[in-house]
Amino acid sequence: MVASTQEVVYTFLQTYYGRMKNDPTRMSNLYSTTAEVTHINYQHGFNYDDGKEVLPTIKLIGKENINGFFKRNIDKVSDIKLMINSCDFQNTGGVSRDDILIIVTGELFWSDSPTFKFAQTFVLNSISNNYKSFEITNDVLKFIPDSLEEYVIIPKKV
Amino acid sequence: MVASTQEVVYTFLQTYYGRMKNDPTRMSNLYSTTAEVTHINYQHGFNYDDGKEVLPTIKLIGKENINGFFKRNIDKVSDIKLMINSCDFQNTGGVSRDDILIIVTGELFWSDSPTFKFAQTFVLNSISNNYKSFEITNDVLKFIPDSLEEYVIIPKKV
Amino acid sequence: SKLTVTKTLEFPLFVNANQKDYIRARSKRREVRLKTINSVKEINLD
Amino acid sequence: SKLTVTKTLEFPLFVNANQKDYIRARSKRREVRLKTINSVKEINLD
Repeated sequence: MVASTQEVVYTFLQTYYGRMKNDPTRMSNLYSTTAEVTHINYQHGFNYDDGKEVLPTIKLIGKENINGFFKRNIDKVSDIKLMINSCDFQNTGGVSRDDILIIVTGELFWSDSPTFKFAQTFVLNSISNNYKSFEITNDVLKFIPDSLEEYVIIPKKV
Repeated sequence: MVASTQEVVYTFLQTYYGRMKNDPTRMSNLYSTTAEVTHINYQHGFNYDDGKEVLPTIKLIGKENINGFFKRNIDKVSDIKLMINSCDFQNTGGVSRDDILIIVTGELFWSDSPTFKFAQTFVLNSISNNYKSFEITNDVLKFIPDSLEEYVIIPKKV
Repeated sequence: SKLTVTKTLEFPLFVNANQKDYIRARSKRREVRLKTINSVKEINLD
Repeated sequence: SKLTVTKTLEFPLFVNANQKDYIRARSKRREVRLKTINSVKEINLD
Protein backbone atom coordinates (compact mmCIF):
# COMPACT_ATOMS: atom_id res chain seq x y z
CA MET A 1 0.00 0.00 0.00
CA VAL A 2 1.28 3.45 -0.87
CA ALA A 3 1.09 6.09 1.89
CA SER A 4 -0.55 9.45 1.15
CA THR A 5 1.45 12.67 1.48
CA GLN A 6 -0.52 13.51 4.61
CA GLU A 7 0.30 10.16 6.20
CA VAL A 8 4.01 10.64 5.46
CA VAL A 9 3.93 14.18 6.91
CA TYR A 10 2.12 13.19 10.10
CA THR A 11 4.40 10.22 10.65
CA PHE A 12 7.43 12.40 10.04
CA LEU A 13 6.30 14.96 12.64
CA GLN A 14 5.88 12.28 15.29
CA THR A 15 9.28 10.78 14.46
CA TYR A 16 11.11 14.13 14.40
CA TYR A 17 9.71 15.69 17.57
CA GLY A 18 9.50 12.35 19.39
CA ARG A 19 13.18 11.63 18.71
CA MET A 20 14.19 15.05 20.14
CA LYS A 21 12.96 13.87 23.51
CA ASN A 22 13.60 10.14 23.39
CA ASP A 23 16.77 9.74 21.35
CA PRO A 24 18.37 13.15 20.59
CA THR A 25 21.80 11.67 19.80
CA ARG A 26 20.18 9.95 16.80
CA MET A 27 18.51 13.11 15.41
CA SER A 28 21.14 13.47 12.68
CA ASN A 29 20.13 10.12 11.15
CA LEU A 30 16.99 11.87 9.89
CA TYR A 31 19.02 14.26 7.69
CA SER A 32 20.64 13.90 4.27
CA THR A 33 24.44 14.19 3.91
CA THR A 34 24.24 17.76 2.58
CA ALA A 35 21.27 18.92 4.69
CA GLU A 36 21.05 22.54 5.86
CA VAL A 37 19.58 23.28 9.28
CA THR A 38 18.72 26.58 10.98
CA HIS A 39 18.05 25.85 14.65
CA ILE A 40 18.38 27.44 18.10
CA ASN A 41 21.83 28.83 18.90
CA TYR A 42 22.45 27.66 22.46
CA GLN A 43 25.88 29.33 22.67
CA HIS A 44 26.96 32.63 24.21
CA GLY A 45 25.10 32.66 27.52
CA PHE A 46 21.89 31.18 26.12
CA ASN A 47 18.98 32.10 28.37
CA TYR A 48 15.29 31.77 27.60
CA ASP A 49 13.94 33.39 30.70
CA ASP A 50 14.89 37.04 30.52
CA GLY A 51 11.90 38.38 28.62
CA LYS A 52 13.18 38.08 25.07
CA GLU A 53 10.56 37.32 22.42
CA VAL A 54 12.72 35.46 19.93
CA LEU A 55 15.72 33.18 20.36
CA PRO A 56 18.98 33.40 18.38
CA THR A 57 19.45 30.83 15.60
CA ILE A 58 22.46 29.22 13.94
CA LYS A 59 22.87 27.68 10.47
CA LEU A 60 24.52 24.25 10.15
CA ILE A 61 25.48 22.59 6.87
CA GLY A 62 26.09 18.84 6.50
CA LYS A 63 25.14 15.78 8.52
CA GLU A 64 28.35 15.82 10.58
CA ASN A 65 27.82 19.38 11.84
CA ILE A 66 24.16 18.60 12.53
CA ASN A 67 25.18 15.53 14.54
CA GLY A 68 27.62 17.63 16.59
CA PHE A 69 24.95 20.24 17.24
CA PHE A 70 22.37 17.81 18.62
CA LYS A 71 24.99 15.94 20.72
CA ARG A 72 26.43 19.17 22.19
CA ASN A 73 22.99 20.42 23.22
CA ILE A 74 21.42 17.15 24.32
CA ASP A 75 20.02 18.51 27.61
CA LYS A 76 18.22 21.45 26.01
CA VAL A 77 17.09 19.49 22.94
CA SER A 78 15.59 16.61 24.92
CA ASP A 79 13.60 19.04 27.09
CA ILE A 80 11.93 20.86 24.16
CA LYS A 81 8.12 20.79 24.40
CA LEU A 82 5.69 21.95 21.73
CA MET A 83 2.14 23.05 21.10
CA ILE A 84 1.65 22.59 17.36
CA ASN A 85 -1.10 24.77 15.93
CA SER A 86 -1.02 23.84 12.27
CA CYS A 87 0.78 21.81 9.66
CA ASP A 88 0.64 22.69 5.94
CA PHE A 89 2.36 20.73 3.20
CA GLN A 90 2.86 20.80 -0.58
CA ASN A 91 4.52 18.46 -3.06
CA THR A 92 7.83 19.78 -4.32
CA GLY A 93 11.04 18.61 -6.07
CA GLY A 94 11.74 17.93 -9.74
CA VAL A 95 9.40 16.60 -12.42
CA SER A 96 8.27 13.67 -10.24
CA ARG A 97 7.41 16.07 -7.38
CA ASP A 98 7.77 13.34 -4.77
CA ASP A 99 9.59 15.53 -2.26
CA ILE A 100 7.51 17.28 0.41
CA LEU A 101 7.57 20.84 1.73
CA ILE A 102 6.16 21.11 5.29
CA ILE A 103 5.37 24.21 7.34
CA VAL A 104 4.61 23.73 11.04
CA THR A 105 3.48 26.62 13.29
CA GLY A 106 3.04 26.69 17.03
CA GLU A 107 4.74 27.48 20.29
CA LEU A 108 7.88 25.93 21.74
CA PHE A 109 8.99 25.85 25.38
CA TRP A 110 11.12 24.15 28.03
CA SER A 111 10.35 22.96 31.57
CA ASP A 112 10.99 26.39 33.08
CA SER A 113 10.58 28.82 30.18
CA PRO A 114 7.86 30.99 28.64
CA THR A 115 6.44 29.96 25.25
CA PHE A 116 8.12 31.10 22.01
CA LYS A 117 6.06 31.39 18.83
CA PHE A 118 7.69 29.68 15.84
CA ALA A 119 7.27 28.56 12.23
CA GLN A 120 9.38 25.57 11.14
CA THR A 121 9.88 24.64 7.49
CA PHE A 122 11.11 21.22 6.31
CA VAL A 123 11.93 19.78 2.92
CA LEU A 124 11.76 15.97 2.86
CA ASN A 125 13.54 14.19 0.03
CA SER A 126 12.12 10.84 -1.08
CA ILE A 127 14.94 8.27 -1.10
CA SER A 128 12.90 5.31 -2.28
CA ASN A 129 10.34 4.85 -5.04
CA ASN A 130 7.65 3.39 -2.82
CA TYR A 131 7.15 6.70 -0.97
CA LYS A 132 8.14 5.03 2.30
CA SER A 133 11.61 6.39 3.07
CA PHE A 134 12.58 10.05 3.39
CA GLU A 135 15.41 12.22 4.64
CA ILE A 136 15.39 15.88 5.64
CA THR A 137 17.32 18.11 3.23
CA ASN A 138 16.24 21.42 4.83
CA ASP A 139 15.05 22.39 8.32
CA VAL A 140 14.49 26.08 9.16
CA LEU A 141 13.25 27.03 12.64
CA LYS A 142 12.15 30.66 12.71
CA PHE A 143 10.90 32.53 15.79
CA ILE A 144 8.05 35.03 15.45
CA PRO A 145 8.08 38.10 17.73
CA ASP A 146 4.86 39.40 19.26
CA SER A 147 5.67 42.81 20.60
CA LEU A 148 2.86 45.02 21.80
CA GLU A 149 4.42 48.40 22.37
CA GLU A 150 2.76 51.45 20.91
CA TYR A 151 4.42 53.23 17.97
CA VAL A 152 4.32 57.00 18.11
CA ILE A 153 5.50 59.23 15.28
CA ILE A 154 7.69 62.10 16.49
CA PRO A 155 6.72 65.40 14.82
CA LYS A 156 9.41 66.97 12.63
CA LYS A 157 11.26 69.91 14.14
CA VAL A 158 10.33 73.15 12.38
CA MET B 1 29.34 36.97 -13.41
CA VAL B 2 27.43 34.45 -11.31
CA ALA B 3 24.96 35.87 -8.77
CA SER B 4 25.15 34.71 -5.14
CA THR B 5 22.18 32.96 -3.52
CA GLN B 6 21.54 36.08 -1.46
CA GLU B 7 21.47 38.28 -4.57
CA VAL B 8 18.99 35.94 -6.26
CA VAL B 9 16.77 35.87 -3.15
CA TYR B 10 16.73 39.65 -2.71
CA THR B 11 16.04 40.25 -6.38
CA PHE B 12 13.27 37.67 -6.28
CA LEU B 13 11.57 39.35 -3.30
CA GLN B 14 11.56 42.71 -5.06
CA THR B 15 10.19 41.14 -8.25
CA TYR B 16 7.51 39.10 -6.47
CA TYR B 17 6.10 41.75 -4.13
CA GLY B 18 6.66 44.56 -6.63
CA ARG B 19 4.67 42.73 -9.30
CA MET B 20 1.74 42.24 -6.90
CA LYS B 21 1.26 45.99 -6.90
CA ASN B 22 2.42 46.97 -10.37
CA ASP B 23 1.41 44.10 -12.62
CA PRO B 24 -0.74 41.56 -10.73
CA THR B 25 -2.17 40.00 -13.92
CA ARG B 26 1.36 38.79 -14.73
CA MET B 27 1.99 37.20 -11.31
CA SER B 28 1.45 33.70 -12.69
CA ASN B 29 4.44 34.09 -15.05
CA LEU B 30 6.66 33.72 -11.98
CA TYR B 31 5.40 30.17 -11.31
CA SER B 32 6.26 26.78 -12.80
CA THR B 33 3.61 24.78 -14.69
CA THR B 34 2.99 22.45 -11.74
CA ALA B 35 3.49 25.02 -8.94
CA GLU B 36 1.49 24.77 -5.71
CA VAL B 37 0.35 27.94 -3.98
CA THR B 38 -1.34 28.50 -0.61
CA HIS B 39 -2.59 32.09 -0.53
CA ILE B 40 -5.38 34.23 0.93
CA ASN B 41 -8.89 32.94 0.25
CA TYR B 42 -10.80 36.08 -0.75
CA GLN B 43 -14.08 34.21 -1.25
CA HIS B 44 -17.11 33.85 1.04
CA GLY B 45 -17.57 37.36 2.37
CA PHE B 46 -13.87 38.07 2.80
CA ASN B 47 -13.38 40.82 5.37
CA TYR B 48 -10.14 41.86 7.05
CA ASP B 49 -11.55 44.44 9.40
CA ASP B 50 -13.66 42.53 11.91
CA GLY B 51 -11.03 41.72 14.50
CA LYS B 52 -9.90 38.33 13.26
CA GLU B 53 -6.23 37.51 13.82
CA VAL B 54 -5.64 35.21 10.87
CA LEU B 55 -7.10 35.13 7.35
CA PRO B 56 -8.46 32.03 5.58
CA THR B 57 -6.20 30.46 2.94
CA ILE B 58 -6.80 28.42 -0.21
CA LYS B 59 -4.54 25.93 -2.02
CA LEU B 60 -4.11 26.23 -5.81
CA ILE B 61 -2.30 23.71 -8.01
CA GLY B 62 -0.95 24.53 -11.50
CA LYS B 63 -0.11 27.75 -13.34
CA GLU B 64 -3.58 28.08 -14.89
CA ASN B 65 -5.37 28.04 -11.53
CA ILE B 66 -2.78 30.43 -10.09
CA ASN B 67 -3.33 32.79 -13.04
CA GLY B 68 -7.11 32.71 -12.45
CA PHE B 69 -6.64 33.41 -8.75
CA PHE B 70 -4.52 36.54 -9.24
CA LYS B 71 -6.78 37.85 -12.03
CA ARG B 72 -9.98 37.31 -10.01
CA ASN B 73 -8.58 39.15 -6.98
CA ILE B 74 -6.68 41.91 -8.75
CA ASP B 75 -8.04 44.72 -6.56
CA LYS B 76 -7.10 43.09 -3.26
CA VAL B 77 -3.77 41.71 -4.55
CA SER B 78 -2.55 45.04 -5.93
CA ASP B 79 -3.34 46.80 -2.63
CA ILE B 80 -1.28 44.40 -0.46
CA LYS B 81 1.37 46.21 1.61
CA LEU B 82 4.10 44.58 3.67
CA MET B 83 6.55 45.14 6.47
CA ILE B 84 9.15 42.41 6.02
CA ASN B 85 11.02 41.57 9.22
CA SER B 86 13.36 38.85 8.08
CA CYS B 87 14.34 36.67 5.17
CA ASP B 88 16.12 33.33 5.64
CA PHE B 89 17.23 31.04 2.82
CA GLN B 90 18.90 27.67 2.26
CA ASN B 91 20.03 25.77 -0.82
CA THR B 92 17.79 22.85 -1.66
CA GLY B 93 16.93 20.52 -4.56
CA GLY B 94 18.71 17.40 -5.82
CA VAL B 95 22.44 16.64 -5.88
CA SER B 96 23.27 19.99 -7.51
CA ARG B 97 21.33 21.86 -4.78
CA ASP B 98 20.78 24.87 -7.03
CA ASP B 99 17.16 25.39 -5.97
CA ILE B 100 16.47 27.84 -3.13
CA LEU B 101 14.20 27.60 -0.07
CA ILE B 102 13.15 31.04 1.24
CA ILE B 103 11.29 31.94 4.45
CA VAL B 104 10.01 35.50 4.78
CA THR B 105 8.40 36.79 8.01
CA GLY B 106 6.61 40.05 8.64
CA GLU B 107 3.25 41.76 8.66
CA LEU B 108 0.84 42.21 5.78
CA PHE B 109 -1.92 44.79 5.42
CA TRP B 110 -4.20 46.72 3.08
CA SER B 111 -5.07 50.42 2.82
CA ASP B 112 -7.79 50.17 5.46
CA SER B 113 -6.95 47.04 7.44
CA PRO B 114 -5.05 46.10 10.60
CA THR B 115 -1.73 44.26 10.21
CA PHE B 116 -1.63 40.46 9.96
CA LYS B 117 1.47 38.56 11.06
CA PHE B 118 2.67 36.02 8.47
CA ALA B 119 5.41 33.60 7.45
CA GLN B 120 5.74 32.91 3.71
CA THR B 121 7.78 30.02 2.32
CA PHE B 122 8.97 29.77 -1.30
CA VAL B 123 10.85 27.14 -3.25
CA LEU B 124 12.60 28.57 -6.34
CA ASN B 125 13.62 26.15 -9.05
CA SER B 126 16.66 27.05 -11.15
CA ILE B 127 15.71 26.81 -14.84
CA SER B 128 19.08 27.75 -16.28
CA ASN B 129 22.64 26.71 -15.48
CA ASN B 130 23.99 30.21 -15.02
CA TYR B 131 21.94 30.74 -11.84
CA LYS B 132 20.10 33.63 -13.49
CA SER B 133 16.61 32.34 -14.18
CA PHE B 134 14.19 30.86 -11.66
CA GLU B 135 10.57 29.89 -11.29
CA ILE B 136 8.50 29.39 -8.15
CA THR B 137 7.49 25.76 -7.56
CA ASN B 138 6.00 26.34 -4.08
CA ASP B 139 4.53 29.36 -2.30
CA VAL B 140 2.91 28.95 1.13
CA LEU B 141 1.51 32.00 2.92
CA LYS B 142 0.75 31.20 6.57
CA PHE B 143 -0.82 33.59 9.08
CA ILE B 144 0.38 33.59 12.69
CA PRO B 145 -2.17 34.37 15.43
CA ASP B 146 -1.20 36.51 18.41
CA SER B 147 -3.97 36.05 20.90
CA LEU B 148 -3.50 37.40 24.40
CA GLU B 149 -6.39 35.99 26.40
CA GLU B 150 -5.67 34.33 29.70
CA TYR B 151 -6.00 30.54 29.98
CA VAL B 152 -7.59 29.29 33.18
CA ILE B 153 -7.83 25.62 34.11
CA ILE B 154 -11.26 24.63 35.37
CA PRO B 155 -11.03 22.42 38.48
CA LYS B 156 -12.40 18.92 38.07
CA LYS B 157 -15.82 18.28 39.59
CA VAL B 158 -15.55 15.96 42.58
CA SER C 1 11.22 34.78 -15.24
CA LYS C 2 14.49 36.73 -15.75
CA LEU C 3 15.96 38.44 -12.74
CA THR C 4 18.49 41.25 -12.44
CA VAL C 5 20.66 41.41 -9.35
CA THR C 6 19.89 43.16 -6.03
CA LYS C 7 22.87 43.19 -3.66
CA THR C 8 21.42 44.22 -0.30
CA LEU C 9 18.15 44.76 1.52
CA GLU C 10 17.59 46.44 4.87
CA PHE C 11 15.08 45.09 7.40
CA PRO C 12 12.45 46.07 8.34
CA LEU C 13 11.72 46.43 4.63
CA PHE C 14 8.53 48.23 3.61
CA VAL C 15 7.00 46.99 0.36
CA ASN C 16 4.30 48.88 -1.53
CA ALA C 17 4.01 51.05 1.59
CA ASN C 18 5.91 53.47 3.76
CA GLN C 19 6.52 53.45 7.49
CA LYS C 20 3.57 55.76 8.10
CA ASP C 21 1.15 53.37 6.34
CA TYR C 22 2.51 50.57 8.50
CA ILE C 23 2.15 52.47 11.77
CA ARG C 24 -1.50 53.22 10.94
CA ALA C 25 -2.29 49.55 10.22
CA ARG C 26 -0.29 48.39 13.24
CA SER C 27 -2.25 50.64 15.59
CA LYS C 28 -5.46 49.01 14.31
CA ARG C 29 -4.01 45.60 15.22
CA ARG C 30 -3.00 46.93 18.65
CA GLU C 31 -6.57 48.12 19.29
CA VAL C 32 -7.94 44.67 18.42
CA ARG C 33 -5.40 43.00 20.71
CA LEU C 34 -6.08 45.26 23.65
CA LYS C 35 -9.80 44.46 23.42
CA THR C 36 -9.13 40.75 24.05
CA ILE C 37 -6.40 41.18 26.64
CA ASN C 38 -8.62 40.61 29.63
CA SER C 39 -10.72 37.84 28.17
CA VAL C 40 -10.34 34.41 29.71
CA LYS C 41 -10.41 31.05 27.95
CA GLU C 42 -11.53 28.27 30.27
CA ILE C 43 -9.69 24.99 29.82
CA ASN C 44 -11.17 21.76 31.06
CA LEU C 45 -8.50 19.16 31.73
CA ASP C 46 -10.92 16.24 32.31
CA SER D 1 14.97 6.82 8.06
CA LYS D 2 12.13 4.31 7.81
CA LEU D 3 8.66 5.58 8.67
CA THR D 4 5.50 3.76 9.65
CA VAL D 5 2.20 5.36 8.83
CA THR D 6 0.21 7.82 10.99
CA LYS D 7 -3.27 8.53 9.60
CA THR D 8 -4.49 11.55 11.54
CA LEU D 9 -3.35 14.24 13.96
CA GLU D 10 -5.50 16.63 15.96
CA PHE D 11 -4.51 20.26 16.43
CA PRO D 12 -3.54 21.79 18.80
CA LEU D 13 -1.12 18.89 19.17
CA PHE D 14 0.99 18.70 22.34
CA VAL D 15 4.40 17.11 21.84
CA ASN D 16 6.62 15.97 24.74
CA ALA D 17 4.19 17.91 26.96
CA ASN D 18 0.61 18.03 28.14
CA GLN D 19 -1.86 20.89 28.12
CA LYS D 20 -1.04 21.79 31.73
CA ASP D 21 2.68 22.22 30.92
CA TYR D 22 1.69 24.46 28.02
CA ILE D 23 -0.63 26.63 30.08
CA ARG D 24 2.14 27.20 32.64
CA ALA D 25 4.63 28.27 29.96
CA ARG D 26 2.04 30.37 28.16
CA SER D 27 1.21 32.31 31.30
CA LYS D 28 4.93 33.20 31.61
CA ARG D 29 4.80 34.58 28.06
CA ARG D 30 1.64 36.53 28.92
CA GLU D 31 3.39 38.13 31.92
CA VAL D 32 6.29 39.23 29.73
CA ARG D 33 3.91 40.70 27.16
CA LEU D 34 1.84 42.59 29.68
CA LYS D 35 4.99 44.25 31.03
CA THR D 36 5.71 45.85 27.65
CA ILE D 37 2.12 46.69 26.76
CA ASN D 38 2.34 50.34 27.76
CA SER D 39 5.82 51.00 26.46
CA VAL D 40 6.13 53.39 23.53
CA LYS D 41 8.54 53.20 20.60
CA GLU D 42 9.22 56.62 19.13
CA ILE D 43 9.49 56.68 15.34
CA ASN D 44 11.22 59.55 13.58
CA LEU D 45 9.98 59.94 10.02
CA ASP D 46 12.59 62.52 8.95
